[in-house]
Amino acid sequence: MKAKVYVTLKKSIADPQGNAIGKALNKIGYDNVEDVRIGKLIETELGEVTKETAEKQLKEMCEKLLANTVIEQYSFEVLG
Amino acid sequence: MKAKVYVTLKKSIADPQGNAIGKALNKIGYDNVEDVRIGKLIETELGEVTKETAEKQLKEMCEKLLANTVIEQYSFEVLG
Amino acid sequence: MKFGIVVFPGSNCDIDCYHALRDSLNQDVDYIWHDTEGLKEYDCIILPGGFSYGDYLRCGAVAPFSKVMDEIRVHAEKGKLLVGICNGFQILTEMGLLPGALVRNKNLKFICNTVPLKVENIDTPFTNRCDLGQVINIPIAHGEGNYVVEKDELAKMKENRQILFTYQENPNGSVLDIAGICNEGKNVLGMMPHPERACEELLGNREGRLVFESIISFLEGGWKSE
Amino acid sequence: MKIIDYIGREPNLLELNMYGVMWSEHCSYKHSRPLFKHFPTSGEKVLQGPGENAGIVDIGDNLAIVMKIESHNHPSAIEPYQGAATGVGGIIRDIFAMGARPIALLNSLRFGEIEKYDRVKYLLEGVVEGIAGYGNCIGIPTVGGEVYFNKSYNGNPLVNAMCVGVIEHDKIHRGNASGVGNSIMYVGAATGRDGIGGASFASVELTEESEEKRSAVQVGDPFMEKLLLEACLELLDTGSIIGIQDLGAAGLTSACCETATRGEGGMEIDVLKVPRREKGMLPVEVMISESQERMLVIVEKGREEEVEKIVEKWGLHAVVIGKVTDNGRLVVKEGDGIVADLPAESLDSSGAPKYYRDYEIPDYYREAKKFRPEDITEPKNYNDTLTSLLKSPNIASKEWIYRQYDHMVRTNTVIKPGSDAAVLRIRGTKKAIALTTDCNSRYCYLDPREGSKIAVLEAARNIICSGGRPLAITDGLNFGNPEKPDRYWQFRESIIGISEACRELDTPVISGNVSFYNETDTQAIYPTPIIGMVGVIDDVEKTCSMDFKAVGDIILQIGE
Ligand SMILES: Nc1ncnc2c1ncn2[C@@H]1O[C@H](COP(=O)(O)OP(=O)(O)O)[C@@H](O)[C@H]1O
Repeated sequence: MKAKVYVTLKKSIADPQGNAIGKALNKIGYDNVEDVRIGKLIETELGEVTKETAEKQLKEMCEKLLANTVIEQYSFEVLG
Repeated sequence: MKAKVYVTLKKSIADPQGNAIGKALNKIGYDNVEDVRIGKLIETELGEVTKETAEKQLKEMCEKLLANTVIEQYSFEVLG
Repeated sequence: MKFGIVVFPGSNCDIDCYHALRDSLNQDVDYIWHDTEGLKEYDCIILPGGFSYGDYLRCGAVAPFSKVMDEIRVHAEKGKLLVGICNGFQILTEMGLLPGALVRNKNLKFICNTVPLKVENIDTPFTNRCDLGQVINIPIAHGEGNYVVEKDELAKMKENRQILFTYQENPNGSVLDIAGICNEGKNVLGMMPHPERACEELLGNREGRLVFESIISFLEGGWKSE
Repeated sequence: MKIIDYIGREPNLLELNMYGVMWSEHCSYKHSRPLFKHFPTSGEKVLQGPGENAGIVDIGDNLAIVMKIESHNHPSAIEPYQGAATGVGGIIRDIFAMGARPIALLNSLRFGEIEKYDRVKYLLEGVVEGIAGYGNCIGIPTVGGEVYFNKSYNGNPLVNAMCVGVIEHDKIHRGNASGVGNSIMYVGAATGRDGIGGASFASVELTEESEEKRSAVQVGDPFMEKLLLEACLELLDTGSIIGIQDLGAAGLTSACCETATRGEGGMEIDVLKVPRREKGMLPVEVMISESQERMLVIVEKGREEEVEKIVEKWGLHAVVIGKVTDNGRLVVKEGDGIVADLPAESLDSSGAPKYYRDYEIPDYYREAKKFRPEDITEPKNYNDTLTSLLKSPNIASKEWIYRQYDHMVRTNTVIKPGSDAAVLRIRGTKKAIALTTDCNSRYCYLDPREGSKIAVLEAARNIICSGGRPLAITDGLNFGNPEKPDRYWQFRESIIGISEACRELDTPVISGNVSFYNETDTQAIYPTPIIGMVGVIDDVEKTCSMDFKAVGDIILQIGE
């Protein structure tokens, strides 16, 4: 079972890297770019498990390790 | 116009970070996890542009700045 | 009095802490391997700097799952002293033993330099040998030392006087120039600067000793909390 | 000699590829070896000269310094961060393969015109971040280096990394595979298809699928290397290790044939036992992959389990992939079938063909010789001249670079970057060492022989100013295409210059590296023989840094 996990910074947390890239994009001519936020895309192969198990595991893995919920939020997608 | 850009390492490129996290997941009890690859999710607001312009810009921005095409590949999605 | 220094795969400053405590401050000190079960009694445990588990995903993200860490949590919950320096600070926030989190430096670069810190609270086991407002010069060496925390939490920390050290010239973008904090119980310290790098004249700086001397005098009973 | 003379038959494609990578310039030094005889390489203090993973020089008290410099120019030009990072990783492995604990890193960088090209800025930033990323993570302080900008490097940046370690005399290990029946063990990262694809690689044998998966770019994993480093040093302490060798350029092929040749025996390995990152790899891919963070360990028969245990403690695996034989052959098997069978020595640099090239004095040199300082018109305004000098990227402060390197970790750095040479104390003794890298390549261009002498002498002055006595050098020779007579002349002159200066100072050459073909269609780089020098300071209290200390102190100029 393949899955994708998306981890992004909470709105209230500043994103220096995103800001820097936003500015760099403005500088090279894309002045319409207003906001850039950088998150993580984690692709994983969960082996032979059911969709339910996969979803349960992904939620736990996010809470425990993949995201730091003090500053980040997460979502995921099981691809089958 | 909002958009999401996904930047991931090319298949042939080793991903030490993904490996290490995969091992950590195994260690904390998810032995079924076989493979982890870590990429970037870039969320951006492009202001008032048409979908065509957005797509054209995103492609250029990926080639120029957002992805390092020597080792990374990218895809994107315009969300409207 | 006994100090313990936890060694994770990827710890780099374990040795520096060991030498500072043993050679410069004449203390009894052990290394504690991350995989240890049955932790001995220590008066003060240090989580040293470095790149535990490569600091992959997030700095300090994997270390909390090391075998010894459950017992270290218990050690802290008993009110005993626990110090996280640099990567150790990151680990303590990841474990929820300290509030907030540490993110990329504002300039997005690793910074290695000696910087002036202001001591903001001297009524703690970690700062009692300092003067209030005293400025001490301590090395920093980190890529992710930019302290962030939610507003309400920050207000609580201020109220409780949990902010112990601030930067005189903010190098990394930390909120309120924060360089080091403690928990509500004032027995857990996290700081990005490296006091263990500033303990001997040969290296040109002894100002880091103040932190360790404070701990020692607290443990000797020479100082009591409020 | 030709391959056919060595093996008495037509080589198969695997064998051909093994010769291809081993006889490449990078591995065999076929153009440079004949000139190395000029170098002074021995001396009372030299415990190991060139030819091993790194050189070793005695500093007394049963201690010695292990050092080497290595280039990673081409990889850094393609992917600056990873190119520089893996360069650092590779040189660190060379040091701990000798049994030494690495204690310091230095580097020497050359880039094109930074004011003109964004690409140069991008390369510089990426390279510096890559060096920082690897060195900081593994916890070895980067204590010095140099960086220089010139248009000759526009198409060819240079990234040379140097590592220095300390070792006790009786702990010195060499990359030997001896003792029939001893086990060949593989430790570290799994083998992938990285780093396959050099010019010497005959791709005929590859399927289309594997072609698509191959990648010339290697990614460094400093965390893995830190574990590998600690595991290897612990292994060496057990006395169960006969030899140890890192898998660098030309991967397993090179490590196997070098250890076998040094051990004066042979070796038999099974590619199926080699841990792999990807499915379906061909024997040839396994044999020449340049995946990072891998070591070959030759273990006393019967002690394999002990080795496995220690390696596992560090979260890694050790597997037996073969054994030492006594027939002088390198035999590669895939399961039961033999896929390559060659005389080990023939692959090694001693077996590779050697080229004595023609050289020719270039015209520019004759032109330059005509220059007379009197011909320069005196500047009208010295203030303007001074400000424009200070603005030059070659003279401006390099602080923004070394700020990114953790130069204090391990708390031995007594004199930090920003002075003439870095000084590190040797814990447990009163001693310290001074380290520097130097080379003014403009001088080397104008007169390769004199310029190279100047580079050695500058390094020595930097050591002396810090309180040290120069002991030995490692050299990173970066040049253009040696097949062109004028470039070969530069190379030859440079070696003669280095040799002369080293003889005069009694600082033998104990290790080094050659990087040729640093040129594009339009131009070659300036000849750039980088000198990495170590000096010893008997009393660590007696060092000297560059800065002015107090108002009223007297300033003297010494020399001519
Ligand atoms: N690439 C680099 N990496 C690390 N340190 C560097 C680098 N470039 C310069 N430095 C440090 O900056 C200081 C000044 O360097 P440089 O301008 O080359 O001085 P000098 O001309 O006196 O040799 C030295 O201490 C040197 O080690």
